[in-house]
Amino acid sequence: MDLLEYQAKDLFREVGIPVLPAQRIERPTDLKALKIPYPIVLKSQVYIGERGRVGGIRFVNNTIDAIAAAHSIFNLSIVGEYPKVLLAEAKYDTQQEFYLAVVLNRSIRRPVLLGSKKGGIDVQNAIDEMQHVVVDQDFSSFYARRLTIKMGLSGDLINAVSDVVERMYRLFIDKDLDLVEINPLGVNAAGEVMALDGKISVNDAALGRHPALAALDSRPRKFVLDRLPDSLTTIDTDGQIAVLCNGAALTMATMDLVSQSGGKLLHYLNIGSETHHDWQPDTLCDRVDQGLKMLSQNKQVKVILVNLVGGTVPSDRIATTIARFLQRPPAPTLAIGAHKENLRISRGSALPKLVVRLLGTGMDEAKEILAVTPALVLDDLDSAIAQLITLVKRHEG
Amino acid sequence: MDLLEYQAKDLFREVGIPVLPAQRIERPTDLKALKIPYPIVLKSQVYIGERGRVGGIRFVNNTIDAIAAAHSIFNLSIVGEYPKVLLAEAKYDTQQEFYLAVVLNRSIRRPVLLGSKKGGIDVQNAIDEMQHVVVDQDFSSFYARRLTIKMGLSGDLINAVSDVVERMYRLFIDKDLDLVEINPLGVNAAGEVMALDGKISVNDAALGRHPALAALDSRPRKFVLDRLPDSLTTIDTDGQIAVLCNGAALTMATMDLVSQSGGKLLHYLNIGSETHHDWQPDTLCDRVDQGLKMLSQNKQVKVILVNLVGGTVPSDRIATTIARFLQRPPAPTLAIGAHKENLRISRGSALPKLVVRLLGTGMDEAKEILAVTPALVLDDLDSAIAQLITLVKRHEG
Amino acid sequence: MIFTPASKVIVQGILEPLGEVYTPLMQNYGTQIVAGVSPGQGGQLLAGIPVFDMLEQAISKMGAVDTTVIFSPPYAALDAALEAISVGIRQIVLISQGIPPLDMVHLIRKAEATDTLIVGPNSPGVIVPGQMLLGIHPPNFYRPGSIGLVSRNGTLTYEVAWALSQAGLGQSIAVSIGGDTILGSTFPQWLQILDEDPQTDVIVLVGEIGGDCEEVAAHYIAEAIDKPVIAYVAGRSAPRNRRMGHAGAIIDSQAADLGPDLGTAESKISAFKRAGILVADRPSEIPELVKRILKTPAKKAM
Amino acid sequence: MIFTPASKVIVQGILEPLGEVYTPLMQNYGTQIVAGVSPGQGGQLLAGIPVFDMLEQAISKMGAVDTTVIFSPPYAALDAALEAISVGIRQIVLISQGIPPLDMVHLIRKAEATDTLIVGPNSPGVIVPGQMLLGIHPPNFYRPGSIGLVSRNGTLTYEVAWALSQAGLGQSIAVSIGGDTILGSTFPQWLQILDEDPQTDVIVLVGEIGGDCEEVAAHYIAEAIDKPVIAYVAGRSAPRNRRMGHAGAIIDSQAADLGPDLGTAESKISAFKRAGILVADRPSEIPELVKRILKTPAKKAM
Repeated sequence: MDLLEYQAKDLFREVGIPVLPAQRIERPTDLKALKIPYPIVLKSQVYIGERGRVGGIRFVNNTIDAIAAAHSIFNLSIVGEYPKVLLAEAKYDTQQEFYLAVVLNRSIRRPVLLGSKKGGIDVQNAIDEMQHVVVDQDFSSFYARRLTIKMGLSGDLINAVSDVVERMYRLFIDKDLDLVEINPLGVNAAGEVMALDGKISVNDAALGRHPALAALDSRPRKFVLDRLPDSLTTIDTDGQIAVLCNGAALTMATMDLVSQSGGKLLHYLNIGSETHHDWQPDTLCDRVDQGLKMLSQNKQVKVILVNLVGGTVPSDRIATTIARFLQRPPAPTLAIGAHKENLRISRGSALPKLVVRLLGTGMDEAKEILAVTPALVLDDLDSAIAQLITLVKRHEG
Repeated sequence: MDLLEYQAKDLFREVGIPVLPAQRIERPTDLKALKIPYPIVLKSQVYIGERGRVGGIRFVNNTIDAIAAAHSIFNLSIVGEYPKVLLAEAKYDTQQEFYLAVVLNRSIRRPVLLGSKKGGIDVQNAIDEMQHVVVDQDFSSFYARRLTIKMGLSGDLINAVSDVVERMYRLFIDKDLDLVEINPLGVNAAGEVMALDGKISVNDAALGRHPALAALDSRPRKFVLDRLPDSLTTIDTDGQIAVLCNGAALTMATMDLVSQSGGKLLHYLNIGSETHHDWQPDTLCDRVDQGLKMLSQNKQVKVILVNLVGGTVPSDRIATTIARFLQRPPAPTLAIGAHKENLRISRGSALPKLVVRLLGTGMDEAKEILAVTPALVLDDLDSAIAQLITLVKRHEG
Repeated sequence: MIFTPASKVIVQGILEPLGEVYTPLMQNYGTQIVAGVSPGQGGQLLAGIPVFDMLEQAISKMGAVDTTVIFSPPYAALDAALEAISVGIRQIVLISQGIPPLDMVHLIRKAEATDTLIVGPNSPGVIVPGQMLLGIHPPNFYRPGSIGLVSRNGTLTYEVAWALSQAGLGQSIAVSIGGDTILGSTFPQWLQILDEDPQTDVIVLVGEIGGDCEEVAAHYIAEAIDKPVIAYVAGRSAPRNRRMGHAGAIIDSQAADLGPDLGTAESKISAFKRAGILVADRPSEIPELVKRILKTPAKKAM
Repeated sequence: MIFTPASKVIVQGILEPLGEVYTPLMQNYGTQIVAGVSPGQGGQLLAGIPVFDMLEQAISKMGAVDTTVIFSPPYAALDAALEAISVGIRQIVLISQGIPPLDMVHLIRKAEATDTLIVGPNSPGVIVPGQMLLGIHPPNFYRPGSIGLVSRNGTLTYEVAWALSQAGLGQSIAVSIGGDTILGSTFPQWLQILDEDPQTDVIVLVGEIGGDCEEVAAHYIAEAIDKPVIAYVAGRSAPRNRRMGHAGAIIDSQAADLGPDLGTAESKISAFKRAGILVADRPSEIPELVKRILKTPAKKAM
């Protein structure tokens, strides 16, 4: 979960990382109660980066200009996103700008401190000079100093910058972050440092133990453990095929086979694996039902390939779930296109065709159950894919 | 540094240890604005334990009784200490009372979890059933569970109590505590737990990195690193001897010799060793001077034994400091007796006799410098003690 | 072999829903489960297996164990694993998904210091077909044999095992290192174990997009593995920067940490091919390639 | 012997006031100080010794070192010691007092895991008379000889050393394990080192009230030490529950952790006497007892 700049800076302030005096602006008139002296900078609070290039950051010298600038930033879409809040911040005279980050490296399975003497807007510059320090054992301040030395800092800047890195690291650990980044860390003529922009990503799996952080983002989650996603991803806008599988890799392998056979995939849905500690056999059947409903709501879906590799749930139970889904009176369906405006409700449209491939126990019973439904049942995956492609071609032809 | 009960409970609340609804009462009339429903308990907030036995804890059912009880508790001295504040707290119906503590064991050099199924006022009961768990590696919850199992708990109480122990441990580590104790931890009929009384000692050496905790106690420190104590300890109220040494063990060894030779010691003063990272040669001379002034302010002190075993500071520098002290015009002196009332100022009284024993470089010069003063200079410690005893006897005789 | 039918096994989180379903299945398959642990629920029985509040109680009553299978909730899994290490258990199978990555970093440091083997998390565990099951692999897809199967996923592993079994190619051992971003053991560790295992003739590695596990494995195989290896990589058609369902399977380049192309299926497949490893295009091709390899004489001398 | 004149030594916190005073004295005494470290002050020189920002810079320029002497401020001492361990230094002398006890617990766990010897904190360090000084012992009180001197204090140790030297009894090595409550090394560790040291004939242990170091030492001497030991304990007349000047010297029984009498001078002296160890009544009696022991044949056979 990503935080907005002002939320990241609130955390910086809490742990003693220097940030500028700042105020949240929820509507342009809030600027009349500004407590920071002018000149100030107004910054659009959006999740997308590079807002500066498109006018999302403005320097202003008085209230009249500030209100005008706020109006225009509130109405400025940044890659489709409008800010709900702006950040009004004091100005800072920097002489140097550094890049600092703490990130978890999945390959070496340790947190890594990153630092570059060339921070700022031009990310490539930062990357070219990026220094890495792996925190291989319990953290201690010397890891942060090691980064500053590798960055080529000397004198008082060693202690000033390593103090910031150390606080970033503590935040990273205490709040279960995937990333904490300061770019740029401004250095003024007196050698004082200031976090001018910041980015924080909280690990999704850990959000449950950080309720205060979880409450910061009210948007629907792209992926939440233990339940189906709120919305479907579109792969090919011309596609007519959807796949429903259990398990991420099985989903990907099935998608690959569809694509390798020339099929155009509109949606995929992974209904999850059995490694949740509170998983129960009912979980799978419930999700098959919900998943089929989700996929068939988009009338562009003509064929659904169900590929389920069973663990403990007998195939006949899954077949029963599918049969019940097919027997239900057709519900109002929704055509979900690329744009909101295209949303329309169409009633009584037919259900998509189902190609079902189940691997598990109780296959004979499963086939019997599905024999009386329009679903096509196949034993092996390659045949199921071939059948799917035939069906789609028949539909197109 | 010890915390008062309400301060300890504020920390408990912060880390999620269950405590009762409570309110600080700074004067009896505060009870008119009480937000907790009656019946309540009023508790004297003093540093001394066992306040319950002497009337420092009262249960009351209405505002009138509460104000009366508060008046009497504010005027009740508990081993010489009057409360500055009371704690008004809701009542709790306990079925069982446990003892829990986390303490640093200096012998095994690890934190130890302590728990007893028999908590409450009778400390001996708690001690008889006390269970220990040494936290030998990085803490994890299982150490806390291990304590609850050793205490003989079962079922839901295992998780409820180990959760409290875990939070106590985190507090212990985060705040550099010497001790965190809950006695009793009340358990009600529903199996819910509640910290009914608590004690916290913060490590003095670590106070510098916990400014918020350091600010909780405005009393003068008994011993503060890097400076002399604010007051002198009286060993024998009949004594006429004071010793001034550098280093704790040297001070104790010198006191032992005085005592073994039949001398009666009034005061001792350890002016500190050279293991402060910011120690400089001037530090020692400054402290010799301040220490001699402190000791000679009590006119009951007839002889001061100065025993300094030198590191880097040449003895002649120390001798010069002593000589200067002896040449200074006599300052007003204070007779510090056992009771405040005996305080009186006497002017122009003579300085105590000095027996000086210095071990270090530059001894010949040191002797020359002190030869012109009333101080008696000796080379070895046993002779210095003998000289001291002779002087005291002469004074008495 | 590290996992033998003589191994004594304990189950932590045995009374969690997943533990209640799978512990009897493991036991039926022949795994010697001597006890279970569920804090606060000690004294119960599950399928005749005694349940304790703490591991040390279980061990003092039932004797030492070699392996623990952990079904504990994700935020309790680190503690369960540390408890196991503290009583001397040196093989830990973590089934649960959703363990915070920094908990795994902590555990891995401890495992390295104590020479403890961790499988998972977010893993179906280990199966030695016909002998023992440590986790949630569906046993009916597996047959005893000489193929060592290593993956980092669940149901696709079962799919591949089934394809092998159908083709008459049984398995010596099958393990999934798990689907999360931070994993207790690595492909090289398991490739080494399979390379040294006398029951294993051919190794099948089932990979997927995200991270650089497969790239590292390809390099390691070229350097250190003598037995033939067949690879398969899922996710050629997966959209970029989309999490496919578990934390491990995402191609990203956060904070300049990975090169822009590292983690894609193309990167992984070309790494295998550069290392001279046969790569199957689809699961059903895996048995074909294994059979082809078994017919040709070993390429590398021992 | 662990500390020899050939040992290469680094000083951390070399530009702290105490470091600036004592580093030149150590160097003059013959200690091979190859470099110093003071973060943010790299590039300077002290008494010809180059100062670096980090240990790893010092080592890459000046070569490996055996020992570090740490004069860093108390809240920076743990980090300095961990930095030393991370670059492979396995002998650490902590001079500064005021290091929080929990920092020491952390350091001790790390030292145990890496087999690192820690002296201190709040200690004058180690002196090998006539050869090398690691800390702040005043060298003029010491003479080379065969008495191993171990204590947990500063100036009283110098006093005893001077008494021994005056009596013609030089010292093989003198060490103070330090005056704080939580110490990096223990009396038994040093008794063992002195027992094995061929230069040492007699061991003098200078104890004091507080804690149970002396009681543990008495037990250990009876069990494991072959060389004769003379003990002295300061604090017979110290008031109870008063801190005498450093954290270690307080008799307390907080939270039922120690028995009520443990930690008193009486408890310690009687522990030594029960273990058959001679106890001096005053510092000046120590040389007398040593001489008496040296005249009698060894009580214990090797």
